Amino acid sequence: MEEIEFKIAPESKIKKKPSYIKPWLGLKYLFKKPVTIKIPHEKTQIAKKYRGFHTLDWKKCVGCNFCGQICPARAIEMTWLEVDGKMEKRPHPKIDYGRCTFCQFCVDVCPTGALRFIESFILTSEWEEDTIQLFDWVPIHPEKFRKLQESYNDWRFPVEKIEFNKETKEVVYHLRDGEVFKFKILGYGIRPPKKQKGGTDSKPD
Amino acid sequence: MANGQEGGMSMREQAIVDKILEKAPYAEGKVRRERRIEFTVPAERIRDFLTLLKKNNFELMLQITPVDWPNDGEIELIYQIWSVTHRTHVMVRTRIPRELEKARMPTVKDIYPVAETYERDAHDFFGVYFEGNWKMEMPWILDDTEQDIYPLRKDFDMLQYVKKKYKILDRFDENKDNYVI
Amino acid sequence: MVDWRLFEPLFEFARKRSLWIVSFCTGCGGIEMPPLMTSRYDLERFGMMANPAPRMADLFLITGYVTPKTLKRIIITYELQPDPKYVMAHGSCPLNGGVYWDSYNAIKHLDKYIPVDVVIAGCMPRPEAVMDGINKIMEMIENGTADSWKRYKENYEWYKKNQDELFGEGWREREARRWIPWLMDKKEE
Amino acid sequence: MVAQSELIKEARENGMDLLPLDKDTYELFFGPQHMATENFSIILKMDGHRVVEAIANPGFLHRGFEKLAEFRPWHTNVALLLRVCVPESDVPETIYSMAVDEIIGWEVPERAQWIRTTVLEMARVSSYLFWIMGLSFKLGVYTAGQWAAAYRERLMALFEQLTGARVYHIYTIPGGVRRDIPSDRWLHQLKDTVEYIKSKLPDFDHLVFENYITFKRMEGIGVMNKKFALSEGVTGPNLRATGVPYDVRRADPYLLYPELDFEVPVLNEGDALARALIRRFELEQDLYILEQLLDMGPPSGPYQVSDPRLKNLPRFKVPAGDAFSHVESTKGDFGAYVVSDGKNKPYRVQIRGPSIAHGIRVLEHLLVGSRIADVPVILMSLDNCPPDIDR
Repeated sequence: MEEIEFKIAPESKIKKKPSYIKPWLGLKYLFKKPVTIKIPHEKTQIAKKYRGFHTLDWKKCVGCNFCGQICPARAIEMTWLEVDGKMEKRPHPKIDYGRCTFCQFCVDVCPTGALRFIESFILTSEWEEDTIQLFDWVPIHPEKFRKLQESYNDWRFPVEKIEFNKETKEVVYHLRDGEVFKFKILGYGIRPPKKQKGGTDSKPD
Repeated sequence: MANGQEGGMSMREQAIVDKILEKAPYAEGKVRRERRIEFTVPAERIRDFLTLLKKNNFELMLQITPVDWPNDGEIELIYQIWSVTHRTHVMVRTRIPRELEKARMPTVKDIYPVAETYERDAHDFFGVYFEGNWKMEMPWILDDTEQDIYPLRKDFDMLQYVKKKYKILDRFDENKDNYVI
Repeated sequence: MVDWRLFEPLFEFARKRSLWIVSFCTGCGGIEMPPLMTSRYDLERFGMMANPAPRMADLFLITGYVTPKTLKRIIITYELQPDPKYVMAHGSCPLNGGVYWDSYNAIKHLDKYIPVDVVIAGCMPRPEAVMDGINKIMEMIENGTADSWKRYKENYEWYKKNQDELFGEGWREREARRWIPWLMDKKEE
Repeated sequence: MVAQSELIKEARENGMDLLPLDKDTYELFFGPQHMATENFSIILKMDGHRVVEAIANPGFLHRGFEKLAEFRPWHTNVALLLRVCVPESDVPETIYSMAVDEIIGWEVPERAQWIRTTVLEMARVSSYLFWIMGLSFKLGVYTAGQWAAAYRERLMALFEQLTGARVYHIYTIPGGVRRDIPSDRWLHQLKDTVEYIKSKLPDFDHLVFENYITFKRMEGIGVMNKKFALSEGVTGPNLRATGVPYDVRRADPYLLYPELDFEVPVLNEGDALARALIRRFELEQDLYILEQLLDMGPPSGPYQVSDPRLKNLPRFKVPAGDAFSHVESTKGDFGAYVVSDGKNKPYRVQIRGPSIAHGIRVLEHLLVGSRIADVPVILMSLDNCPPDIDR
C-alpha cells in the first residue's frame, strides 16, 4: 500500500534555552507608537464595502420579494406603505435588525439594484418598548443616508427615533439632521391589502 | 477539484474495494471518485465489517451520520472513516428501521472508541439506540424538559415546537407569525 | 447614621468608571471580546476589565444568541452579581431570535427572562459598536436610567414565571443534581 | 452552627442524593462561566487539587444547524453554517461550498480557487494568532497575547476589505466566491502583513515558545500516544503532535494545495508542549504558503462559475446526490456531509467538527491525574472549540 511522504520538522528548530538579556530588550517598545485606537477621540477606518445597514431606493424597488425569500433570518417582510396619502405601487422590504445577520444576500439578489448597503453599522438603543422600534425599519434613500453619514462621519444609524403608532400604523422617522419622515403601513405580504383600513391580513401564500 | 470519476485515477481505490469485498462477501462496494469509496452493509453485520476495516488500516472514524428517510421508513447510518495509510475516505452505509423501538444498533465503541461520542450524538438527535454503550442515557447536548424529542428527524415540526416553547416568534409585529420558508 | 443618598452622584461617577465585566462568553460575540480587551481597542482605558468572578462584576455582556442551557447559567450568574448590575445584549439574536429565529434551541426574546439595559445591532457587532454600547451604558448610569436591576427585583415574579415556564419548575435543583448519578455510578464500579 | 453530619443526615432524609463522603473527593463544576472554557463545562471530581475524574458537558452552544439548514436555500446556508466554527469561519463555508460544488459537478474557476485558498490560509493564520493569545493568557505571559491580538487586527482589516465583514465573512459560496479581490493594493497589503507577522514570529518565540514558564507549565502534561490518538479520532495538530503525519491538505488535496510546497511539522512527544510547538511551526508554514500564493498571483478570469441559475438564488436547485468534503482547519479535520434530494434546500447537512473527537473523550482522559491549574492549559493546548462540538 502506498505510504505518505511527509517532511518532518527538524529538531533544531526547537530551542529550549532560556535567555537573561532578551527580556530587557522589550523596553524599546516604550518609545513606539501604540496600536491602540483611542476610540472616542479617534475614528476608525471602515473598509469601503463593509456590510452595514441597508438603503432602499423606493422608486426603483419593484416589490419582487426576492430579498424576503433569500433571507436566512427571515428578517425581511414586504410592507405596503402610504406616503403623503398616496399608496406606493409596490410593497417595500421592511428590515428587522433583531433578525438581520448582515449577510447581504438580499442585496445580491435584488434585480433592480434598489436595495443596497452602506458602511454604517452602529445602532445602540435602550431595551424599552418605544426605543426598540429603531430595530425595525424600511430603509431610507441611499443618497440621504450617504449625506447623513458624510456629514456626521461616525457610522451611526441615521434615524434617532422611530415613532410607531400601533392603532393607526403610522410611522414617523426622526432623522439625525432634524428632518421628519412620515408614512403609514397599510399591510404586509406580497399581495396588496384588500382595504385601505385594517387590511393587514393579507399574507404571503 | 478532481471531480467525477476518472478511470485511471481510481485504480488504487478499486483495489482497496476488491480486497475488502473479498473478505466480506455480504457487503456491496463501489468507488465514488478518487479517494472516496463506499460500502453498503446489512445492519447486523456492521460490527464484523468495521472490525475488518480497522484491521485493514482504516484508523480514523470521522463521524456517524444518521439520515432520516421517512418515505422508506428507515434511518440510514453512515459510518465515515478515514484511512491515514490508504488516504481514502470510506462511507459504510447501513439502514435500520425508523420506529423508536426498532431503531437499535450494536455499538462499535470497542472497535473505534471515539464512536461512543458519535453514538451519543445520534441517540440525542435521532433516537437511535446503540446497545452496549453505557453512556447512552447520559446527558448530552439537548437539555429539554420534554423527553423523546428527536429534533433532527424529518417529522419534527420545528415551527410548532418553537411556538409552543417560546410562545411568540416575533416581537415587532404580531402579524408576522405566518411564516413561509 | 450617614445619609448615603447624598453621596449617590459620587457613587454613580465611580461606578461609571469602574465597570467590571463578567467573563462569560455566552455566544459567538465572545470572539470580539479579546480584541476589545487587548491592545487594539483597549477597554481598560475606561476602567473596565474582565473579571472571572461574578461576585465582583457589574456588567454582564450577553454576547450573542442564548440557548436554554446557557440561559440557566446566565440567570444563576446574574443573580450572583451584586447590585447595581447592568446587562448589555449583543447583536440581533437576544433581541428577536436573529438567524436562529426558528431554531428549537435558541431563546428568542431575552428580556422575558432577564432584564436588559442596552442592546446593540450587528452580527456580530464590531468592537466600535460594542464600545458605543458601553458608552451608552455609562451615560445611562450617570443619568440614573440604567435601572434594569431594579426592574428585576420589582418584577421578579414575572421573570420567574417565564423562566419556570421554559425550564419547568424546580430547574435549579434539578440542574444541581443532574450529574450526581453519573459521578456515583462510576464510584460503584 | 449546625454540625456537618446533621446537615448531611437532614439532606438524606429529604431525599437528596449526596456523594459518599468516605473519600475526600468533591465535585467541581468547571465552566461554562470560566475564561478558559468558552462556554463549555467540565464536571471534575477532585481529590485535593488533583482531578480524579472528568465528565465533559457540552451543549451550551447548540443551535441545531443541521435542522436549520434543511429550511434555507442552498446559498443562504453559507450565512448559517459558518457559525459552526467562530474563530475560523471560512472553514465551514468552504467545506459546504466544496461539497455542493461536487454534487452539482461544478468546476470552480481558478481565480476563485486561488481566493478560497488564500482566505483559508489567512483564516488559519488569524486563528493561530488568536490561539497564541489564548494560550499566553492562560500561561500568564500577557505581552505575547496583546501582540497576537494586535497582529490579528491587521488580518481582520484585510478580511474586512475583501469580504465586507470582520468575523463572519459569508464569502465563499457554492460556485466560487462572492466578491472579487478589491484591488492590487489589497494584495500588497496582504504581502506586507505576511512579512510583518513573519518578522514578529521570533518575538513570540522569545516570549512564549522558548520561554521557561511555558516549558515548566506544559511539558509532560496531557500526554497521549499515537495509538490512543488515532483510535479516538483526533486530527489536526493534536494528532501530529503524537507522530502521525496526517494533514488533509496533503492527504486529500483540495483547491490549490497540490501545487503548493509546505512542510507538515510532526513531533513525537504528544504532550501539551508538543501540541503548542506544532501550532507554532504551522503558523510559520501558513505564512510561507501565503507568500507562495502571493508570488503566484491571482489567476485572471471569473471569480464565480457562470450559470444562469445563479440569477435566481431562492429557486436554485441542486441535483440529487451526496458528497463529503473536508479541509484542514487549525483544530483538525473539518468535514461536511451534504445530501441533496433535488430540491432548493438541502436534505441533510452534517458538519463534523474536529473538537468533537478531542474535546470530549480525549479531554476526559487527559484531565485525569492533572492538577486543577493545568486544566485550562490542557484545554488550550487541545484547542478545544465548543461551537463545533455543539453545532
